Amino acid sequence: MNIKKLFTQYKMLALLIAIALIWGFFSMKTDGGFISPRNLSNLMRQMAITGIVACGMSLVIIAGEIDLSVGSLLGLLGGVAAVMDVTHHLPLPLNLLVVLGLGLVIGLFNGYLTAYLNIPSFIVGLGGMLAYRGIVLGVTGGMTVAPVSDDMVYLGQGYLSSQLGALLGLALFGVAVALTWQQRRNRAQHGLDLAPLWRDALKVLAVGAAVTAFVVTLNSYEGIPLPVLLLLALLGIFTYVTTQTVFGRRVYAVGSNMEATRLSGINVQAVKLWIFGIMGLMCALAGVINTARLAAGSPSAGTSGELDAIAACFIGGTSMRGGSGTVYGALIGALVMASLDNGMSMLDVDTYWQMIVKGLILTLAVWVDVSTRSARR
Amino acid sequence: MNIKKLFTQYKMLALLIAIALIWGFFSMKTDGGFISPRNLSNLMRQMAITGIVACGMSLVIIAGEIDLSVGSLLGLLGGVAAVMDVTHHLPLPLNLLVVLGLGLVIGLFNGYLTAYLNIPSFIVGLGGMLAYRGIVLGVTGGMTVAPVSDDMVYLGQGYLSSQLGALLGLALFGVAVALTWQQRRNRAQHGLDLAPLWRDALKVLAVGAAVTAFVVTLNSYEGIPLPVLLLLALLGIFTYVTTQTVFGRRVYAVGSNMEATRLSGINVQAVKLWIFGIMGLMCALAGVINTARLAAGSPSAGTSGELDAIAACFIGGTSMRGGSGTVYGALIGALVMASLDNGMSMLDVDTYWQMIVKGLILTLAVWVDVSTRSARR
Amino acid sequence: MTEYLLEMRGIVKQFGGVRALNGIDIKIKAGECVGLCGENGAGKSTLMKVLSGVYPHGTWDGEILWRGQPLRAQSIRDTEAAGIVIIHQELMLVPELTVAENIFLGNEITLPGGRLDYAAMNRRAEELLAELNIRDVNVVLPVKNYGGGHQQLIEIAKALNKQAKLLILDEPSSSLTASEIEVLLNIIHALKAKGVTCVYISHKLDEVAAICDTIVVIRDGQHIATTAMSEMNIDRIIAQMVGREMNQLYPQRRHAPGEVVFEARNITCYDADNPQRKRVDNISFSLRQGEILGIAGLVGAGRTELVSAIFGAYQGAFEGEVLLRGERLDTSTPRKAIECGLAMVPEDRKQHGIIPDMSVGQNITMSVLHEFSRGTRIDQEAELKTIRGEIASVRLKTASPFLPITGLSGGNQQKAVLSKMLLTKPKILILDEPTRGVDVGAKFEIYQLMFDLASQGMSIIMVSSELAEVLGISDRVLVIGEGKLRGDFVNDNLSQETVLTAALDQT
Amino acid sequence: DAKNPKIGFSIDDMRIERWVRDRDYFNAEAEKLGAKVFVQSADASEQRQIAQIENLISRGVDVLVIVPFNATVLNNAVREAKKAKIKVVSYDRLILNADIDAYISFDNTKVGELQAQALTALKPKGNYYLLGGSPTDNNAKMLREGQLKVLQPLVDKGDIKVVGKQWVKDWSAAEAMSIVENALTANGNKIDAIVASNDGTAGGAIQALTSQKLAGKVPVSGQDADLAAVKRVIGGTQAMTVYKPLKLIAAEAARLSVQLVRNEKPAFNASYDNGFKKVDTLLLKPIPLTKANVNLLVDDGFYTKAQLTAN
Ligand SMILES: Nc1ncnc2c1ncn2[C@@H]1O[C@H](COP(=O)(O)OP(=O)(O)OP(=O)(O)O)[C@@H](O)[C@H]1O
Ligand SMILES: Nc1ncnc2c1ncn2[C@@H]1O[C@H](COP(=O)(O)OP(=O)(O)OP(=O)(O)O)[C@@H](O)[C@H]1O
Ligand SMILES: O[C@@H]1[C@@H](O)[C@H](O)OC[C@H]1O
Ligand SMILES: [Mg+2]
Ligand SMILES: [Mg+2]
Repeated sequence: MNIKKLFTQYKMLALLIAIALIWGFFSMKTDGGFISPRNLSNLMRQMAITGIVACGMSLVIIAGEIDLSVGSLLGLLGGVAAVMDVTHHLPLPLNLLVVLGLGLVIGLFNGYLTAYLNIPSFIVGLGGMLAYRGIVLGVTGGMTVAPVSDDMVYLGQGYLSSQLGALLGLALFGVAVALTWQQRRNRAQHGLDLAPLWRDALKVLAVGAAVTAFVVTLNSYEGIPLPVLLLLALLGIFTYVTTQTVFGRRVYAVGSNMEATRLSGINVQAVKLWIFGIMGLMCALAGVINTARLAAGSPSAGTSGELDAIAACFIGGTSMRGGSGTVYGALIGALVMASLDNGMSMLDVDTYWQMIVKGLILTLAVWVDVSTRSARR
Repeated sequence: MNIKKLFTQYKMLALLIAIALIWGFFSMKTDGGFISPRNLSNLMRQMAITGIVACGMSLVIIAGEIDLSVGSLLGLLGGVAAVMDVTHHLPLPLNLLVVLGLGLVIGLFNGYLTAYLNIPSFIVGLGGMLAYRGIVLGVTGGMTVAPVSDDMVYLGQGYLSSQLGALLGLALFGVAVALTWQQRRNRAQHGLDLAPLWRDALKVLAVGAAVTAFVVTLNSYEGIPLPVLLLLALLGIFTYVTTQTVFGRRVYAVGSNMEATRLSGINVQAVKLWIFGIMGLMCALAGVINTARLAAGSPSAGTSGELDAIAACFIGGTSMRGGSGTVYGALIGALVMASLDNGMSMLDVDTYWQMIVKGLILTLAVWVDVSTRSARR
Repeated sequence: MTEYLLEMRGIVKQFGGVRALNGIDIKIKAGECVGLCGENGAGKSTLMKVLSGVYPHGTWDGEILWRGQPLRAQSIRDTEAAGIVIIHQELMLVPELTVAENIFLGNEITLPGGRLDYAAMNRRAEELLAELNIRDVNVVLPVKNYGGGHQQLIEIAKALNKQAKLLILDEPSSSLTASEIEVLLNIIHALKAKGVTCVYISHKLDEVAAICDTIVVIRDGQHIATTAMSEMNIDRIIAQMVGREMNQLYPQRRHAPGEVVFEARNITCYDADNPQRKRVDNISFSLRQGEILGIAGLVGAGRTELVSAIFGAYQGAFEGEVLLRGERLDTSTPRKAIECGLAMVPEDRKQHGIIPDMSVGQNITMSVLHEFSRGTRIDQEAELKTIRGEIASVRLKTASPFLPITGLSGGNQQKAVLSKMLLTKPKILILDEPTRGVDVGAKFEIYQLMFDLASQGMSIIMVSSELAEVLGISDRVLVIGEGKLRGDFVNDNLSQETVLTAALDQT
Repeated sequence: DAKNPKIGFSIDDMRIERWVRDRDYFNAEAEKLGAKVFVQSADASEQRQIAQIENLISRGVDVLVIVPFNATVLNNAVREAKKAKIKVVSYDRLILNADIDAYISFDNTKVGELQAQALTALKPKGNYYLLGGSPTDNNAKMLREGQLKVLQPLVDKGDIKVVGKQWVKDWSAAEAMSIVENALTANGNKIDAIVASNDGTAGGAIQALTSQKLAGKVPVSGQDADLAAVKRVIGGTQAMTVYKPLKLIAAEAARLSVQLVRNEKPAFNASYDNGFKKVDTLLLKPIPLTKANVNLLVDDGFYTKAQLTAN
């Protein structure tokens, strides 16, 4: 009973334990190969694209919507980036600017259809899934566009030097300390209860340990891969936005009770519009990284990427009904899926078994979440 | 009140007009090739599989759920049918029985997860999509299982003889007359208002004309294709179930307000369970017909079939939120999509244009539906 | 400048073909408290939604003058900027956000740089709730942890925070208990003293009479009269509302309960989210044939939990026994409960009562649909006949049984839900807040119906937060406090004080 | 290590029948040579294939044998492999723009020629429909090249008219079927031959012909000698298929991989430019297969007699 309570309160704990189990199992079976720095580096690069999309998708789902077009949109934007690079030799920064701008615009367009024309986002997504894929095929002429410039490839395959990596780790730890400190001061100032000091200290130490492990492991291979760095940055930004800003709170409010939010004088349509805009931006980032990783713009890039991102969100505890969920949860969800893929492929498990296992794990994860969430009938 | 009634009728009208426009356009462009009996026969055979799945899906969506696993499940059941036919030489009736039984069981299993374990159907579907596809790959060993027996092929490629077709048409007309007559008598008996006779007569005549056109057209090619016949039968059964039976009414109630329905003393879990069971049955039928049409069990059969079926339902006016929709609407939706596919491929339109157009039409259709549905804010 | 803070002229609002407001004129002076009265569906809420910008300018006809200037609000934001704040009839909170976040939704306090200032918001929220005399609400918990009554108070706090010039309260007290209502009325007095103008809508006319300076009555979307309260009394308000005289609020009691038919033993309910916590703690009671048993208590006392557990509808874990004529019943689900002869009309009509996509008729037959099954088919003609009969017998006002139920007024929706349950021919009928948000006329009819049923031998359990109502029609009264049975009184000149004392009893 | 090398075998899509057989033959031969094989199937997804190749690299394989889904997107993955000093062999399909060590395949242009020749022999004049392979597969293009080598002169002469050509995504039979159905309708059934690029797509095409009662009347080509296709050839609904002795290519590939690891020089017989460099290539000879010579399959041990006669 108490364990159940613990899990309901720290849902993340269950997920982390799940990851620990999965990692432990695969490490055993691969004689440690799974947790070799090299494979962990791989693993994180493999999850980066899904992770980036999942960041945006978690906002969308928290707001009570869904976006099925992201796979195609990712393909489209990656394709555009490739065409501009390969055919028009646009310099990378300009190229990025154009693609991000395009992503934003398309995202806002999706948002407009959903928020202002009241077309259910499921449909907008379904339509977009077809239409954007069609446009990719049109843009690339159905051909793989290659080879992209080294600059762009670097985005997908480059690493942060180990010094910079270490510095980054330190900085992260510093931020954690500062934030905790500030929070304590603030609460004290307003005369609110403080958590015992040892608990906060423990928290900070845990963060420190995690960061150290992360940096040391990756540095002992080649350094922090750039896509992973990007993902980390996004995690930070999104967590800040969802928990600390007005916009973030409104995203939750819209998802939890849209009518009440509207009647609180909030422009719910604008909130939704921007959520989809952000989703579009994430697709642009993911698309570029994907193109960089493939070193080519492929017309089928990103196919069914939406499903991975959505699954990641749900595994990470975002509620189907909207109104609750976290971005870091979604990323942990993405990590679970990527670990399964990676581990099973290292173990040479037949594809069909891989699919079965992933399907089961997804269902199981959500079941655990649903049944610990409350004893409601 | 009358206006509202008109509106709902107008909605179907809008769809029918859309079909007329699409058909007109393609006929013009193909010099009548599009509306040649032969092509119409093709068209209907091409829509049959999506149509069968859409029948089940419309129930699911009306009940406020969704099922994303149907594409994979269709592939699985079709694959099983092929294996039993090719490898084990099971006689067709037995084979059908086994496959239908299996479909029912798997559907009920999906339903159990959704209704009793409270796992959101979206997740159950996502999990099933992966897992069932994995099982197909396992069952067929990744190979195309062929050639299936002639008996089975006949299910997909056979035609009703033109005499039987004509007879069927007559029978259908008879049923329409009888039903209208019975309803009038019944209403009169209970002292309820009667619609003016000319209106009922007109209705019956319209039905007659439609049936005649249908039978004559198909007979002037080879007769009514068996899958189309099956689809017709399903249309009849599903329309009956949804409009005339207790179960049907409950499906709508569950989708409209599940909690209120539960408090009205209805076993909502059982209702959901059976809805998914029926969905499973439809997957079995669609799977068998698909195998019959390909004359082979292909491990990738049915991929993304769920999207077509879902799109058909939404185009046909089923509401995303549950609680309203019709089966014939879904079938008209399927017809719209199939007409677009068929017509554009006859015009040799590039695939990418086809996708873009389909995406746009889907979004547009739902937009029209949403914006005519109510002028409420 | 005119002497009026607000003038609404010739307001017309249509929903599809229905004219909800038909040319209403109202003038409100600064600093007064206006009571807006009318039957269910008279158009009170609609009028206030027009005023507060929920229905933007252009979706209705007419003119609104705010301090002499035309007001053409496009949204709530515009009217709030002008100083018009509304508390809606239906609770409008965001369940997943914390109490404080809800109070500041749309008016968030931010630190320089745009970060949310949680500390400030939480503190201010606590202050606001303290003003409302609420101490048992933790502002950093999600709102969904609190029940209807508390949520109502949180909503009021949210409105108070907005520093309104004109505060509209649409049925703020429907789920509050007497003591909480008193706090609320005091606050309105204080606001009035500070020069805030109020519009107060309530079906509890004693409150209206106690607090309002002016009474505006509307009926069928039309303005009937604007009168100073000094020239009015409750009877006259009622007369204006219903367009006829009503002499008594509670019908005469004309029946004598028989022997004990029903017993609930040791009912205990556990919190769904926190199974250690008991919502209902070992409550037992019995019920006689033809008896009306009132269940009173403070908001959140656990009355709803108690009756929904008896009906098998409670969302969490529960235990206990239910007996009918000495026989143990299996009422683990609503379906089984109904089969055993129990029926319940739930508290929350919108969430648990009606099936919104269906017609009035289809709602009414939902529970007994299988009885119309002939072979596989529903005999729709027979069904219609039953529906017509039922509509007549509960005097449900609807143009046609085929209309969508959402088009009915609250009171009539309530009657439809009641009919649905009556068709199951229950022996025990449970009514949870049967008259919440229901106008006097309809209320009277519902009471009348309850008496008729009781005199035909049906036993009725009625949960209500309106003490007057409980005392007015019950034969016996149970008092629940903090999940425990605090008293079981025969209603023989029972006084409000006795019941309240029992409910508040701290032992 | 060189004595017992680890081989990573990354296959595009096991849902295409031939790859399953390729895998089995490959495994058998590799085992004989003392090697261990890790097989991965990417199910027609380039992202998955890249991830799987990365994982094989982490696994510490000595040589990678790759059947690419998309010929042009493996540049980075191959570079990673090279960094880890792993040899890369392109199997059946040529990986473009990447630093690979060897390519082994049947002569795909030749396969295309064989297909076209077989059909022109049956229908020297008339309307032809070109049903291509997957647009992401380099072989599909080489096949089309070979087909046109034979057809183009006849088109120029005016004997043959190409009434339509399409690529079939992922070599999908279902897609091939609708394409042909609609092509038949659009041309009023006036199609005299269908150049299908493999047996899967041929199956789809023939199914479309069957419903027009044209199966057997309109010759259809193919390749791979899939069991179903061979039965169709025997039954007369498919004019020909191209037999590519999979045992041969698989065994050669296994041998070649092991040789590369052991730094021995394999016997190459050709070279292809993949856009990055001239790749040493081992080309094998495809064999056209018609009703007349199906017994070759049994003689070769590719199928048993029972398999071919069973229903
Ligand atoms: N969104 C809507 N769509 C259609 N009709 C509506 C809508 N809102 C209100 N109505 C109708 O307008 C009329 C006035 O309703 P309103 O809610 O203003 O009544 P009210 O006086 O507030 O009643 P109550 O005392 O029950 O709250 C009713 O007939 C109601 O059915
Ligand atoms: N859905 C819910 N989730 C969490 N707590 C709830 C919920 N509903 C009610 N509560 C809490 O449960 C307790 C008992 O609530 P209950 O609804 O039974 O009270 P009640 O006596 O029926 O009063 P009311 O007049 O509000 O219905 C209160 O503390 C209330 O805040
Ligand atoms: O053998 C064929 C192969 O060469 C091609 O690349 O993919 C499809 C197969 O049928
Ligand atoms: Mg109201
Ligand atoms: Mg209650």
